[in-house]
Amino acid sequence: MTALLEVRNLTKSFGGLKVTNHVDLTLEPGARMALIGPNGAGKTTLVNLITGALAASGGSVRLMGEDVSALPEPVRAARGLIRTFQVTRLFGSMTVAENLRIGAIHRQRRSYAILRRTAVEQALDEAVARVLAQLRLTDRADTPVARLAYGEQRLVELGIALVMEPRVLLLDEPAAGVPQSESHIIMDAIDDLPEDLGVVFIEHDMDLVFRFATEIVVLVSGAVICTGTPSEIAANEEVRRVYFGEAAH
Amino acid sequence: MTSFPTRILGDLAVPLAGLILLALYPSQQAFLAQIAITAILVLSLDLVVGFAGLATLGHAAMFGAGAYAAGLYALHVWSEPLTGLIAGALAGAVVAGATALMLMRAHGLTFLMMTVAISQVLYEIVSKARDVTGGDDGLFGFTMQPVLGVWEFDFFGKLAFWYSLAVLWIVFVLLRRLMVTPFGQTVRAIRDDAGRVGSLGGRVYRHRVVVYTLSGGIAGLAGALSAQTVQVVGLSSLSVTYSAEILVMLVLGGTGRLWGALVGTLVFTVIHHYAASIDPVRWMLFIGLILVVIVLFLPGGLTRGIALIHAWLTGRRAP
Amino acid sequence: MASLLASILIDGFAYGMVLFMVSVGLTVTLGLMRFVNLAHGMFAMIGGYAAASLITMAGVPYILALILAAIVAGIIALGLEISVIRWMYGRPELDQVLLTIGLVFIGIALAGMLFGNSLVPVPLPDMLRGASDLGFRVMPTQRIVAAVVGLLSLLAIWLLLDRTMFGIRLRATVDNARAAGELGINTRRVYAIAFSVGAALAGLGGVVGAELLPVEPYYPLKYLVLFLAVVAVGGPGSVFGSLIAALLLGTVETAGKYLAPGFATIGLFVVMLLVLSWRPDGLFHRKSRL
Amino acid sequence: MSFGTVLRAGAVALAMTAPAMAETVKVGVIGPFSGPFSGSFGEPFRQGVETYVAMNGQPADGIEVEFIWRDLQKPDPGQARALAQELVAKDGVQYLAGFVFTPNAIAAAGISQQAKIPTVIFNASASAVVSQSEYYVRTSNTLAQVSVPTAQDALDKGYKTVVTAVSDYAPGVDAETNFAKAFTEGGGEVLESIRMPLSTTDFGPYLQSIQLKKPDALFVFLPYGPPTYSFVNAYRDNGLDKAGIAFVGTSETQEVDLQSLGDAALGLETGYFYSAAHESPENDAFKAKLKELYPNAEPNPATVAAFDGTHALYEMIRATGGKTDPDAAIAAIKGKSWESPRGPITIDADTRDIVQNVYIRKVEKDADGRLVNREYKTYEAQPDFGAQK
Repeated sequence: MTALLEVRNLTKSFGGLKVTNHVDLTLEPGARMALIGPNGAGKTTLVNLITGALAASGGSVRLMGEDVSALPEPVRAARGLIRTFQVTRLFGSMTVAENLRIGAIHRQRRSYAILRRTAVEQALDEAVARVLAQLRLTDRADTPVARLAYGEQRLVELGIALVMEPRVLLLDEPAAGVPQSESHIIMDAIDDLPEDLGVVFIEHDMDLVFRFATEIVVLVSGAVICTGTPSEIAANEEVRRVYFGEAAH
Repeated sequence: MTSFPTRILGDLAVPLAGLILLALYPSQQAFLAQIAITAILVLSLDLVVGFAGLATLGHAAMFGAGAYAAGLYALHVWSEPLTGLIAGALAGAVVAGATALMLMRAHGLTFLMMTVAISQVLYEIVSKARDVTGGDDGLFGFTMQPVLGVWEFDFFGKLAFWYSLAVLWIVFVLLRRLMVTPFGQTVRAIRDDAGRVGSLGGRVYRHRVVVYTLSGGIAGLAGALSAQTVQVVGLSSLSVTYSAEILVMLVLGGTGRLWGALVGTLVFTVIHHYAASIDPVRWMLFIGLILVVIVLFLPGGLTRGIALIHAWLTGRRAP
Repeated sequence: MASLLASILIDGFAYGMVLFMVSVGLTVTLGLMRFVNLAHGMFAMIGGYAAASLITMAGVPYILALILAAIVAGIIALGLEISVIRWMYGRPELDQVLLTIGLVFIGIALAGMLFGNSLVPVPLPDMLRGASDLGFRVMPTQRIVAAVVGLLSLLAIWLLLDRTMFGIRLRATVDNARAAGELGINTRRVYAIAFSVGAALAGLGGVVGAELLPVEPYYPLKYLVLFLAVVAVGGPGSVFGSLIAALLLGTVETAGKYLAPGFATIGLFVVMLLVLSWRPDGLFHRKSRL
Repeated sequence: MSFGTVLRAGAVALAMTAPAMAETVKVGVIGPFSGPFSGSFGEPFRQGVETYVAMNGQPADGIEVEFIWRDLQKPDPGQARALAQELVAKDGVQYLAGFVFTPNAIAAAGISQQAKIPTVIFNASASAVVSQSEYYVRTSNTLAQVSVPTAQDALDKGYKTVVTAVSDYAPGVDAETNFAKAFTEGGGEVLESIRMPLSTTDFGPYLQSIQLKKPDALFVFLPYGPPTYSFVNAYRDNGLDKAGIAFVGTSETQEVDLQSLGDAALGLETGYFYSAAHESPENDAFKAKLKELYPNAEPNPATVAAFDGTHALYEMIRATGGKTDPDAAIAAIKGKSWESPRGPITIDADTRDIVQNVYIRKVEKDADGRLVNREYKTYEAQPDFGAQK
């Protein structure tokens, strides 16, 4: 069985500064990989390198066995490598349903379709309706996203990614800024994702990490210092020292 | 989203407005034809500025290209008007498409300056090609056959008015449809957040090139209409000043709504018409003040203002 | 042949220095405040009108009028910054473009009402009139003055940025406005002063460049493209870039006039298009240095 | 610009609603009354018309003329046509007048021709303009008309070689080709013809390369305002005068710019159709009335073109008794001659274009220290040489 995502030796430097340092990752189908590390460890940069938003200085990214290192971001996305953003990036002039439809349009490669109104494209509607129901946003469908509470906006942020039916999903702090009372909706939604999907998520809340992750990668100063199951990581001396020690303050 | 009757009513708005204007200004049909033609051009500008989010000062390049193409076509090929419109639209689309390949990677000031440079280069070329284009004496000497072989162009602009209104109507209805198709929504999404669309597999550059080319085609169509109804094409149709003027109209009405383009063109042209006959000197001061006031206090233009008043009257929050 | 080349370089340099002086303030506002100011040429025009009025009506000597004109332009700019422009920082480019076009229209209308629609000459003292002999050719004395004033302003800008507290604050704000604010730098004041100083330089350029770019109400619109071209090609925010771009564009246009007279304008725009396609952020994109 | 005119026009309009005692003839004037060309054309047009009306009253007893002003800032054929159509259809004008730019005049020609509206062109100077409508009459000039005698004068002065430097636009090209043709036919040689982009303001390089060619004279055509100002200064500052390269121009020293050119203009010689210093009782009366109405106005070629254009309108109105009879009106003006402030002029019976003297003038200081174009040589009754080709 080929891995969903294989990152080998991925490196990025700005001038002389190595912000990502020979990173290796392997994501199997069904894996829920948490990417943790102190602020400035280069977690978001790593996500940007994997998706192609940033050009890597070296190393390779393979998606379902194929080398995508030379492909631009949209092509990688079209092959099922989808991410969300730490700071919500919604289409601010549109409603919730319209936001999701943008995802569906691209998933179904309809972005040049001009013959019919989006609203009457049934396949698009079904995909959107499914995700709306999954995130319990159905009654918000026609609300402009600018008027949603922040927690709901994070849900839409996730929804846009889900409607893309990703094979690999990269979530950059999906619950950041969401009140505790609502964060479970987001994490439940992640939990409900199809089995064969691989997920990488950046998260600071250790409770969430240990509850959901099947695998944890610890990133410090752009380099992976340790990879393992939650229990292995919890027991790792170096991680405790570098990361949890710091986090305990 | 909108109910069926509302949509149809919206589609009928252009001919209705045309009839009302005709009743108000029965003996100024050449003026009304000018408004309709300018409205088509401003609609095409709204595609670039309002829907694709790119501030341009070079849109007149495509209008002028269409006008010269239609004029030359009538002069040398065939003076049939409808195929002339197609020639004009093609010329606009070709100029837009070719320059879009270069333009759509730029943004901000660089984009703005490149649009200016392109229209200046085109202006200089047309100005220099005096033997073909007439230079700054203008391109003239062509006459048009009757539209569809039936309706003759008359010097009072009666046909010009109906002809331009019909084209405006078709363009408006088609653009309204386009904006709610997947393509139209993708373009809007790119304006809202191009990077996000890229992360979803969207090809931002290609969509921009397509929408810019389409917009150029419509601008060229407007130029062709202008050439056919006026039967003279002037260099000023290519000028940066004209680009700035239509931008002012669009902003006055409100960007990103097709209504805004129509309202802005109408209000600007009518006010200009009166201001120019009452006190032309202070017209520039007035238009400057209007711009400053709109940008500072009513971003979104007149249609936004109307929406706010409507929302206030109906007790809802404005969109 | 050699004298032709020398002529191109000399005339291009003098022309470029005038462009530089008028444009350099614009590059600071664009790079620093990210403010697309299409009304920048207005300050050059204000400088020109101020100097012309001072000389013809009050009999002020040329050099003094030059300095006073710069001050007038700076003060008017400061007033505009505080009352209107300040609110436009961070607004979309389109809004900035439109607001400043609006200001240009107002400026044109007011200038027309106050000074008439014909051009207003800035009288030169006899000493600066006529031609100076360079040996192989003559050169308008006035052009030498423009180049010298341009070099002096370049020196002054360098001193201001490099040797004064204000320069340090300005550079810190350019690097990172938020961090500068947290360090206790009053970024609002830095913006206002930078805007005003830029306008004063434009005013200076308006006066010494008045033989090249005559002062009249449509000045801000007519030469706008030229000034913006300098900034875009140089790279918004880069003073050095503006200098190079001004000299480049000045020399390109001058060379065109000597070698292919009818095509000088096309040449200018083609060079601009090529540079911008090659480097969309200009020749010297500001990273951390001003 | 006078608000009085607007009020007066309004008063006339009000008077019209009362039972009409007098026949009112409406004239639509289209020109740049705002914008960059208002100083050199729009304002002079208005001053010329109003000066004529103030000096001559109404054309005849019982006929009142009402002028309707329409602003058209720039060359914009579509707008020109719309304005002309509106003036004819809505305002019911019997005559049109004005037109600075050739494309505008050509766009309105269709209306003039089809609706039979006699139209007096106050400026638009391409040769082709007047032939576009059988109802067009011109009281300004063409470039050929002034540049051919200017070339003859250059030959008479003994210049053997010239370089021509003109702004690269239609009037400039007209001036260049007609000058060059007349100059070479007369045995002179044109060393180089330079067309300078219209937006150019730095003329130094052109003048430097002209200097290298060492011609006897430099023939120039530039639009009014900033380009002329920069060019004349550059001509002095680059030392061409000292190098013995004579300045040969046409409209460069016209009165609207002359004072702002300053001493740099002293001694420049040009050939043109009107000088404010023209010595005649007609010109003195015209200047006195203009001064009375507009103390700050300069008597300018454009002012005189509008002044004479108004005379042409009056002739046509008188001939038809204020009634709408375009063919009679145009027949009445064909072949008419009169003494204008510029000198004797005639409307050619065939071409409907103006035939007039072209004067060779030199810029001097008058008794008050103001710059004037002093006429010293006259080429009489020059036609439009461009139309004769």
